[in-house]
Amino acid sequence: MSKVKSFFYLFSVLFLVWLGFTATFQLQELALGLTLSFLLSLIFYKTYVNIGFPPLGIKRFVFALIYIIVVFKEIIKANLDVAYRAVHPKIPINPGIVIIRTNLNGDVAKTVLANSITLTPGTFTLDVIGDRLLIHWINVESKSEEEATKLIGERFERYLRIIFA
Amino acid sequence: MNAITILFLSIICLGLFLSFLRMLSGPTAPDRAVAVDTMTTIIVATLVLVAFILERYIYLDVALVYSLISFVGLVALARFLEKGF
Amino acid sequence: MYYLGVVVTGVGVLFLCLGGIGLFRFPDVYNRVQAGTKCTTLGAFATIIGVGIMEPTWFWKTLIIALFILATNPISSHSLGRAAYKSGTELAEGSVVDMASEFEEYSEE
Amino acid sequence: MIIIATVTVFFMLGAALSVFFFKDLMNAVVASSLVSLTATVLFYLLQAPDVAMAEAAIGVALVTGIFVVAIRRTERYEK
Repeated sequence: MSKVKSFFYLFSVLFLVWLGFTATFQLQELALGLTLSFLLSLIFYKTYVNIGFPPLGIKRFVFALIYIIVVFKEIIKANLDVAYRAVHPKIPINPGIVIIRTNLNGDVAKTVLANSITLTPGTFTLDVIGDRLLIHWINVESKSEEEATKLIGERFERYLRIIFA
Repeated sequence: MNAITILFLSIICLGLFLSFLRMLSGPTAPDRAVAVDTMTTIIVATLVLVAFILERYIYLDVALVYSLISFVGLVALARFLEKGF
Repeated sequence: MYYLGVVVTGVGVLFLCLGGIGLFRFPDVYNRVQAGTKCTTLGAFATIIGVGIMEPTWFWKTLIIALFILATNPISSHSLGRAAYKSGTELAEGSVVDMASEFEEYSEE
Repeated sequence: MIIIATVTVFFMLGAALSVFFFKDLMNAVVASSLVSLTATVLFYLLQAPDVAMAEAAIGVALVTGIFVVAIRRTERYEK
């Protein structure tokens, strides 16, 4: 991605965050927000050239909305699961640490995948090295790498592959 | 300040008390850090609830600033726990 | 509308309490991270959104706080879990598998 | 309101005592960050949100960071 494009991308993201936090449209606040996000994106845009944000598009936007709904459903399932294991008198857990593989490239995509895995039923991400993710699973169902990838990561990856293609 | 809010605050106090016991008796340092992280999240929710009970809009800013700053402090603590001594 | 907010807040408060119970009962650090971050994330989210539903003029601010918690809580739990693993905390007794020794960075320690 | 104030005062007392008794100084840092957390809640309940904000910024982030850096330069375990 070119430098000017990444500069404007970072500038608009920072200004949207400022608008969200202040939640007003007074002229002074808008001017201060514009100045601050201009200065910050002038300093930091070189860092964000390497990361690579996804380009915009209608299909990606629709899939992002579907992805948010899927993640919310999984969050609610995760919480019911963990809460059941917490209040059960025998504590029925079967923990272990497994490795899964991912096909995504790009740091933003891997970050989103890791955070989604952290929020879903009984799994949380310990580390990401290259294209492998180290995952602690509260109820291990299979010890091999391929089956674990199919069980944990596949339901998010098929959306993320379209969003961050 | 009616019966429902008293009930909610009592349930929150039970959760806070259990995680405080884990903070006192956790065998290792990461246990205690996890307990403090949990207490932080519970207390951010409590601050918003108390702002609703006192009916002051400006008190929500404290919850926002608190969640932001405790996130920075916990990540710094975790970085130094990770390196080993 | 008011009663919907009360119900959502009640569910959130219940999940906060369940997070505390799980944190107290689970046997090792990693399971405690599971209970202490997942249940309290949904609990805090539902409590804050419920307050926003009860008082509709506050809804935007509460939505911002809730989204902030939803974004930062996985990161702090991930960094705490990695710190626990790298500082050599053992898994609990009933653990099934530990595949982390296949990683090059971890095997030498 | 009186429930959560009472519980918070007891948490503050317990955390401050445990800072005194821990031999591992890392645990003491975690417990002292808990002390400033409860102080924030108490200031908030006494209707002083500006003081609560300052206490959160100083007590949780700054003091914890400085103590952790200092312990890393010296020793972790108390003899």
